Amino acid sequence: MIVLEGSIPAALTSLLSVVAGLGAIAGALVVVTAPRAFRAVMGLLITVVCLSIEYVLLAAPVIAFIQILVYAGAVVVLFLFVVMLLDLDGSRAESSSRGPVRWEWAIGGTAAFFMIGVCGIYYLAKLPAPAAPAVSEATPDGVQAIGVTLLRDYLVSFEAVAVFLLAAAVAAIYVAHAHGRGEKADPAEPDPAPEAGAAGAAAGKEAP
Amino acid sequence: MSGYLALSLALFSIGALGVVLRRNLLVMLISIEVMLNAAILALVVFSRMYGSVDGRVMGILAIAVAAGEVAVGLALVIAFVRLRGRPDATAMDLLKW
Amino acid sequence: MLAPTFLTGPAPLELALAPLVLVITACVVLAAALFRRGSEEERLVTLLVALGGCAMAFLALLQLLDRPGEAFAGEIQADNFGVYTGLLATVATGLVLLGVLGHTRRYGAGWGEALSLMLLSLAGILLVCMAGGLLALFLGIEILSVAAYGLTALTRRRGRSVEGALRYLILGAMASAFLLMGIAFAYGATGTTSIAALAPAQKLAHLDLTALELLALGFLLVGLGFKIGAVPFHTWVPDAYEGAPTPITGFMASAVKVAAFAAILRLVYTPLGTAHLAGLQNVLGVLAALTMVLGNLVALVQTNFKRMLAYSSIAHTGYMLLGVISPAGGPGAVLFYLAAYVPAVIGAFMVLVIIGRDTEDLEELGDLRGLAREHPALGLAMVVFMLSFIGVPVTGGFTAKLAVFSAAVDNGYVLLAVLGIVMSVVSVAYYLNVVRLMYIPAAQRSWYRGPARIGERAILATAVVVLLVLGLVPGEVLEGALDAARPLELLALK
Amino acid sequence: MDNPILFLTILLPPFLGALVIGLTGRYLPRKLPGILGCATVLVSLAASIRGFVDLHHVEGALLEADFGVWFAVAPLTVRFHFLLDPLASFMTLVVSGVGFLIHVYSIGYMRHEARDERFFSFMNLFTGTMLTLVLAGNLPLMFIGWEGVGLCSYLLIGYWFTDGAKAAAGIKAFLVNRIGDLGFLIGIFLLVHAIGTVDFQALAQPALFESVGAGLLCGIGLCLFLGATGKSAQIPLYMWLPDAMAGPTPVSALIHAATMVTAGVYMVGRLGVLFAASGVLPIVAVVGAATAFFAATMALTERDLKKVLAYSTVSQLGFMFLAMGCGAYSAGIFHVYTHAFFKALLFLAAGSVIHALHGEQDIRRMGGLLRKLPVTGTTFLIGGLALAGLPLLSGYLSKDEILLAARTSFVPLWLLAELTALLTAAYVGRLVWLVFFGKTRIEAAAWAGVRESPPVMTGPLVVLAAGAALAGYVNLPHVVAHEGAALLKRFLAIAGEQAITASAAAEVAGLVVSGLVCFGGLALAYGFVVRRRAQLHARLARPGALGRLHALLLAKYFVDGFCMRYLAGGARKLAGVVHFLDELFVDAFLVRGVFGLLVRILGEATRLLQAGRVQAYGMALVLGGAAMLLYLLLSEIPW
Repeated sequence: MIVLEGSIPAALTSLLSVVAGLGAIAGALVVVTAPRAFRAVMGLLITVVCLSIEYVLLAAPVIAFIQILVYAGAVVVLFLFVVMLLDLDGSRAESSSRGPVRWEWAIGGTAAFFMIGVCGIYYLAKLPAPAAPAVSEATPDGVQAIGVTLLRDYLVSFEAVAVFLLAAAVAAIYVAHAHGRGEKADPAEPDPAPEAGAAGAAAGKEAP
Repeated sequence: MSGYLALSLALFSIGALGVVLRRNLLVMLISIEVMLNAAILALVVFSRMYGSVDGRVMGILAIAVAAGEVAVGLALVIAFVRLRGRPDATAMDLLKW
Repeated sequence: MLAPTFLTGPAPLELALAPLVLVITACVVLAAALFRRGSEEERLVTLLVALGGCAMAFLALLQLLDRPGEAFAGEIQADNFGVYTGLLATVATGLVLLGVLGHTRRYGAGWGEALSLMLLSLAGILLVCMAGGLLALFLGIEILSVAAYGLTALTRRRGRSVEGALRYLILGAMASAFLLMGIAFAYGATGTTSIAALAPAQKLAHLDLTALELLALGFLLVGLGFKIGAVPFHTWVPDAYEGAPTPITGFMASAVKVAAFAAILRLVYTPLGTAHLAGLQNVLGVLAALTMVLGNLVALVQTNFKRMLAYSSIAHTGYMLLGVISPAGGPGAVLFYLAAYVPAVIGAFMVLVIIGRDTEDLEELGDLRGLAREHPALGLAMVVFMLSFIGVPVTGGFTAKLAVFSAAVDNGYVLLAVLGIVMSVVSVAYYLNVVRLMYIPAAQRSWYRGPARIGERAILATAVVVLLVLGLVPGEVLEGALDAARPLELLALK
Repeated sequence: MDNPILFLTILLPPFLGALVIGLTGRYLPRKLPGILGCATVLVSLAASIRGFVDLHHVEGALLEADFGVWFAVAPLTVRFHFLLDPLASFMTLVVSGVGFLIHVYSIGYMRHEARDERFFSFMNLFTGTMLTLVLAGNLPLMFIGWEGVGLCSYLLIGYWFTDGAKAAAGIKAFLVNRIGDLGFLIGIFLLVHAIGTVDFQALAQPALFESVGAGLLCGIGLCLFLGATGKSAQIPLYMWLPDAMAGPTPVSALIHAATMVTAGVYMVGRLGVLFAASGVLPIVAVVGAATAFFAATMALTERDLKKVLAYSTVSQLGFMFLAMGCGAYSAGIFHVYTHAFFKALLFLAAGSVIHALHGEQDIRRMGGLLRKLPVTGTTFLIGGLALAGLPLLSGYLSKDEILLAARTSFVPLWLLAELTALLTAAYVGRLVWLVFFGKTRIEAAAWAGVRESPPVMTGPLVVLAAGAALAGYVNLPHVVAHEGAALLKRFLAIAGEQAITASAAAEVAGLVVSGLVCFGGLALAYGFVVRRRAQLHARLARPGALGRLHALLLAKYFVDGFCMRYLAGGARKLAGVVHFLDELFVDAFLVRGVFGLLVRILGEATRLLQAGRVQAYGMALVLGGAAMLLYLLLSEIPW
């Protein structure tokens, strides 16, 4: 809509895409490394925004728009809301990020995963160039084209998303609801406090 | 195109790393969001590759799914914190082998 | 020439009728629960409404048997495979609902939400079973998963319940990401989102998408392997099964499992999957071996009945995976296996539900001590379920194992079949331990009192009868299952 | 000829009885479950006799019934097809006949149990499944019966579930049996794979096996034989049977002596052509002879009345397999038949003794009981002598046939078998003496209270004793009754049987040697058990650990005579080794070792992963995905 492919110089496009890509990765790294949940949310926000820039460069401005709308507008806010609700940042930052899985293992494993995938894409697959401009322009990424496809070819999926959101809403509201009628805390459960303490002690023992 | 796919895979891997590494349940959920975003990016990339709208439509619907999932996840975290006091994965210790 | 087929073929809406009915029923139940959730009578009424919804969905599906059709731009694919699995899941859900008929008091909080989530989940399952497009399949899985997360946390005041749900959700969402990534790559490799048309692209001189195809299959296998509970993606199963309220566990072990296997069969037996069938078979074969071994061995040391059944369910996933990798006769055998597994697992969980009717959840193995002496009918039913799990002749479990293993042998997986048989020998130990415990005399204090409710009798009797029928005269069902899966096999054998 | 009614009358009554008794037994009058149980088996017996008679009038001596398709998994179609040929008919008679007597006996034996309806229900169920096994027309159908009898055995061994050890014995029996069944199942699969049929009638055609590879055929034979060793308690799967004695004595008599344990022998006979073609018969023979010998040595030193009989059963089953392995199928079945009489008799009589002594099973605390229990004692004596092979009793005739077969096929096996026969007579002599003769070692108060069992228990004993004495005369050796000889063998006419030819002199020599061996064994027993009884008594009277005393006792035998030293000491050692293996393998290795290790590993893993296992699980997802991707890419991309 605003930025259509080809209306800006190719070099600038690729530069922008590289920058946005690096930004997205940086945001994701912030998520992983941030000591506090609040910063992790901000990292997600960076990633989301950078990705939407990529979408625009990929000639998909509608999805970029929706991405900003849903993620920046709803998901991130929701996360922030929960962070505030649980008052995490003020009282306790994650004391040690060292979880049960060692750093080396986790990084090694995910890196191996990434390398395998990238090798597959770079060295083994010969991908086609982006569809010839003729095709690309013949299906302008207007709201109309998407809308028509959505409601013609993906009608069932569209309805299914509605059902999904209904189910998610029911589940979320029910689970997060504080005071159910006729409910009482399960007496069979152990008292949370000592349990948590024991777990913390166990975790502490493992750390060194 | 390969570059975008590599970016997608990188985001996916970093997201997975976040889930594996972090103990804070909220951060784990955020990391999952990163993973889902990576998948959506792949959809858009392939949509561009084929010049068809299908991938973009799938992406839009997938964004909705991701949002729904995170809502349920946050609700569960809230319920969990009510019971156990902190959103920490190490506090999940009632269910054992 | 077109006219007759058009007239006899189902109308588009007819194909989507069953999920539609379920969604509408779910909304009605939800609305009713929002405004009135007081008395037990009202809960009973909503339950009956939900059961009615299930029954209508069942009939709507039954209509479609042997009348294959597709609609909505191919997103709904009502072939016999989909209808068969859909019917199975619907029956399973109906049985679970029937089982809680007498339990309006126990599961007071969240009654309406639970019912509507279950119905929505079933709608998602039906969508999975009858999906003709990748997106519909994904959304079906997401619907059933998100409903399952909610259902697992149904007793939101219980730490185990919430914890199980949270673990389930974190891993499940991760698996969903894998699945979505796989779908993206599948779309990238083939340029289509229709499952039937999911074929490798033509190889051109400057173009090779094989790596994309393989990446797609890899990601899909992680996502689907998670949903069916195959080792090493099984880890959510015991936690979610133990954490969830027992009827919900029964639902997850039956209907959700059916959907997961429907999905994996659908995706393995596409042109894309069969193009790389050898690789898939190797990978899934290894998973099957791991799954059978780990499931059975870990089940041996469990003390919690639900957790034991969870590991046993993992083991059964392993057996069924043998069918998945055997193109000749395997998919049909898996369908039949599901048909024989579902009544037994629902029955086993329902026995647990029934004995804990008046009290807290009874779920330790020790809680079964002396049960058969106090309630012979319950004990007998449980014995039948356990024997069917073991695969003792005359029960459906035997025929099912025979079908799966002989399909595996037929396809050259002799060693895996032998491993499966060996592992089912190992499984004897923990299944019979249940039987043994039930016959030990003990003064149990907290079982239900009074006569069994009508719904409980109905469900246990149905399960036992179905198992015996499948063991003694499996002919019709077996044929039906094999026929339903034949198109898949043809695809692979071509 | 089709005759579904006959099959229904044989098969249905026990099942119906089991159902009715099991469901309504609690509401029936006290004695009715037992009477019902007997009645249903009686109906089966009558129908079996009818079938036996009918066979003589039928062309081809074959009755069959087809109740439709069970299941069809390509390429296999399995039908509910039953057949009654002479072999099956004969087994049916044994099962329902001996079964009926044991049911009657059980009425008396179980009358002190508070609720016996479960017992009779299971017993009826067992009879029904055993008859299914016998009458099955194809392997999967036989497998129904095969599993069914195993299940009933499990249920009945663990009948007194109160006792943890007894319940464990039940599970052990079922588990070991399942290992055998595993072989059976794999054998069936391979058979389907190789030949494509599982019908017994089709499998009786030797031509069928000509096109199959020798290795595959041998594998099939071995797998099926593994199944047989499981059910029939042969090496290496014999260890469950002694433990199975934890069940009520009628169960031991019916299941663990007369019927179920012979199912393996029956299966080999059923598949005679297959076994002959597969070339595993020598293995069968060796396993049989070895089992017979080892079990006999163990029976020598066993102190539990029922366990002596259990080892003896294992040993006799070994004899049967020896016969089968020599291709003398009818000789094996003949021994099944005579053994059913005398071993059922021995168990029931032992049950009567235990009943009279209120549960005492240690033979060192018996003695002199013949005076108090004349009927039981006499019948036990007859049964014991038949087992020992006293000339002219049934055991003598059937065992002689086996020895003859062994001698004509492989002499070393024959020698081992004769040695085993000697040991058999020896342990029988020891047992009979310690229980029924000499001065009693029972306390005076208890001694005064010993009463003979009621007629409902002694009646069956008398009938069985008559059987044990006379049952052998259906199959006289050729040299004795030229024209009327080997009636049974000619009647059975098992397919695949190998003809055994021996000169008249050889036959006579065999008969004489058998008789001598029996007397020799009894003499040994007399020499070393009776003559030394005083010392034995003196030793046992002292306080202290009985085990150590017994070991001392054995040490004395070492000094006393070279022969007994060899026999008893060696046997003790062998028994020790076998027990050790049993302990090591089953208890230590399987139960404590593997499971224990597993538990420990899991415990460790739990400790390691307790905090935040979710992450570890997520890691599994990533690593598993990476491994799968790597494999797929490596295997599918042409490099």
